[in-house]
Amino acid sequence: MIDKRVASMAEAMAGIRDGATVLMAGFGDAGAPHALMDGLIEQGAKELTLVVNSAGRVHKAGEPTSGVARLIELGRVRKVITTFLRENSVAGRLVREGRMQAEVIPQGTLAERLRAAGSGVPAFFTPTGAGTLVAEGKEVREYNGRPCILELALPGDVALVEAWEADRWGNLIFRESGRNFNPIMAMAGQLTIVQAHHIRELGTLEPNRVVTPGIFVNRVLHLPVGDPKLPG
Amino acid sequence: MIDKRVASMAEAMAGIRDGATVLMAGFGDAGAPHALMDGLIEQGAKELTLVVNSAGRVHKAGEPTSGVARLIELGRVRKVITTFLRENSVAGRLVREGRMQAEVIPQGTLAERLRAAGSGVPAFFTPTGAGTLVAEGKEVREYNGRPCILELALPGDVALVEAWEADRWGNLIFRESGRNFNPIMAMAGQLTIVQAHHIRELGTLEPNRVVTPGIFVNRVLHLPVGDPKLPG
Amino acid sequence: MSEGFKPLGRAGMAARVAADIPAGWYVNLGIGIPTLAADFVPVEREVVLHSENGILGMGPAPASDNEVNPWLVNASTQRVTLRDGGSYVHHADSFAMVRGGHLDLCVLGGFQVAENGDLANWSQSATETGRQIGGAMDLAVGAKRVWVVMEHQTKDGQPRILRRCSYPLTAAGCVSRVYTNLAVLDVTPDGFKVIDMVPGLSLAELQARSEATLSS
Amino acid sequence: MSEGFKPLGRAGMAARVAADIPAGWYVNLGIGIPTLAADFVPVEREVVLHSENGILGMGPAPASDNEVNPWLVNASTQRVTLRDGGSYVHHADSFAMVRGGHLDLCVLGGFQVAENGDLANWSQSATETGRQIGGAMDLAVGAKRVWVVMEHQTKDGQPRILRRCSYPLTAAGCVSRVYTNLAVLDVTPDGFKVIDMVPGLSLAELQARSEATLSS
Repeated sequence: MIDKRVASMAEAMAGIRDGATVLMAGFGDAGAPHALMDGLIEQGAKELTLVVNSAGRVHKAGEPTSGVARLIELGRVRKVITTFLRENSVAGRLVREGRMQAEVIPQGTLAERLRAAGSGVPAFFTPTGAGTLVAEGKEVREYNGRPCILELALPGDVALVEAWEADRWGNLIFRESGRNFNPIMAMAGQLTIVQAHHIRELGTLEPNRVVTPGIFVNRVLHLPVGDPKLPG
Repeated sequence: MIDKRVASMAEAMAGIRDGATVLMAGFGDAGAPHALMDGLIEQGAKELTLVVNSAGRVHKAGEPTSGVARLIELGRVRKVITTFLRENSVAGRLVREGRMQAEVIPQGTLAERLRAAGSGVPAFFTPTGAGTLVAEGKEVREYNGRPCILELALPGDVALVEAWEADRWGNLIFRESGRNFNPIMAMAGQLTIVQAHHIRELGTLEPNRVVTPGIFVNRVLHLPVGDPKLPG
Repeated sequence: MSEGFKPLGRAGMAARVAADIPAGWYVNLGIGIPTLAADFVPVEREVVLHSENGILGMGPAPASDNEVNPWLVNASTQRVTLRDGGSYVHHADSFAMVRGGHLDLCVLGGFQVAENGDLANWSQSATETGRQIGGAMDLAVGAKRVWVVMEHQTKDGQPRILRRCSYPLTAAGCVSRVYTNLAVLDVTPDGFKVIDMVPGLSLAELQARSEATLSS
Repeated sequence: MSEGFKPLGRAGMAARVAADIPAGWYVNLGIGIPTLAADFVPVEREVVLHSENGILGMGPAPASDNEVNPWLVNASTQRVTLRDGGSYVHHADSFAMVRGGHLDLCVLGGFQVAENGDLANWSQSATETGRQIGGAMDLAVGAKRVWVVMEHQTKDGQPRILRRCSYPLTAAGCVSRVYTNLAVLDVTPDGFKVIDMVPGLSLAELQARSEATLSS
């Protein structure tokens, strides 16, 4: 019987190695796998390459950071690939000091590189970024009269994903804008780990509504963690 | 008010020009826009490039052909881009006689080229077809230790699409395996025309269930045409 | 106003942009003043708003706490609503709409716009470490039209309407129109053309606040 | 059977393949004998069947007319059912599963397999006009494992187990195992290795029916 449910966070995090590339979904607080990020902090893997829409924000002195920002602050991140770095002053400092690498890329290119990794497309051309700093070192070729740059697929060793509903096959349904990067990171991850608010009986998720079929999912942890919060 | 519904087949077919590239969805009989294909036959455009999974089948002597096969038989097709040509003996003959061109390509490459066209990716590399007849004349480059070939996006001037449910904004929901090429052809078509079994009030299609958002749709014709048939 | 004219405020600029968006368009409104423009599009004028994080048919902020859905945020992570006819997609499908040329219009904030349509709106230095790009480059390249909304000059009086951008580019040659607190300018093959100015402002006064040559 | 052994029929070959598919695998079964293999996987052994036209978790043919859903056909356009846990996707997402390396196994029919793992299964001539490729090239390249099911020889006695394929290739070096009506062969760095034969068949007899050198 296929049963991708795991009983504990330790089981969910098992086998994530130092040096791994970890894809972390979420946009704002919606659809972000916060509990799994905390689990990864606890698990201890280091020298990570993080792929995440935003490098997080550093709060005022004395307030604890969390998630991506906490991993960075703890020095566990070798490199971050992201679209927003500005609000994390610690990350900016680490980059200036040469203690962390940062690759800031367009959000659509990030999404497309992830989808490409999940779909067997090793590289593709795009006009986004052509003629800008993003194009540095990249092959340029003209299509439809516009310069396009060659971008590479961005696979992950691990993907951390948040879903609203899941079943034991790993089928996933998301909530509203909580969908965001979750489906494409699930596709792009070699080991895709899901925190799900609700576990449903197999056969009760309507087949036309399933967004991420279980083929893209390895582990499901049942964690009803409540509603997303606003940034504060 | 946005209202993409059209009242007649003539209105649905208006403006399709000689020489157009027409994407035709469907896999087997499920999700194939048969009524729109008949409408296109009636409308008269010629010198067409058809992009369709199967070039159709020619029936026994005396039985009428329809759809793709009929368009080909009528000499209205300059070129067909497809994955199955064998069952259409008329198409094979026209190709041998130099009266029609045929590009037979892998089905996944067809799907990816359509999705690329809808997504602003002008070209991409894929290992599918490398080292085969499909690779002839294409650029080869190695990724992850395997040869890959460069494939181009495949946009259409027109896309003919079948949907189970639609609303006046052009949001679409498909039925089971009737989904197939419909969403990606809708994305790849400059003018996307839909035949829909059911028209629903705006706001009644569940937002998480919409597969093709109306942004990809131009015209919707309400045509409850019954269930798909088996090939016979 | 000793100068004889009154520059638009943020709301005024947003309203001015909104007035030009016709019914039926698919539109992405960038962070900042562009987002405000949504409030000035009357509900009965059906404009379909896109948000990069997978929303098509976005509605206004919730009218009351009862309407708040914490799972529904826009690209600025503000809580929003969904209109009838709206739908959700994942990030790659959302950017397929952007990059595939399906948006009729994108309205972006800007630092600088040049007379060749170049836009700089994401970074003020090529060596900055704390960069952010977000969806700006995809939107600038992908939308059928790009309008920019910005103050006509920087806070210390430097021009933003330039012959060539000095900041790192977001995209080359993408802008078709600029809305500032002083004027509306079209980017044409012959450079900037003024199509509207705030009452009381002369072309000469506008030119004095611009580096690029303006025509009318 | 004067030869002292009994070749497998189509059902026998399908059953032989099915016996080797473990629970939990994601599997695409190609047109022909591979499709038959589904009937020999017991329901309680959860194998998730993929169909190129957008079905994951495909079930068997409808048991009765009441169960027929004309909107649910497999890649051979036969009417099928959906298992609990099954779902539908569009063609690009379906081939993302294939091309992205997510299928554990694809079972394909074949014309020829070579000792270097090359497969020819789509055309018998480079100049054929009535070609069809379908999903074969994508599956052959994309799946983690490719098994081929075919008669050991052609109808007129020509070998299909070859040193090099003479027909146009479907994909190079993709096959890991071949199931024929006479034997099961693994493709190894040292060429074909026989891992099973029908009762009564000797390796010498199998070799006589093969062009490539076989080892045991």
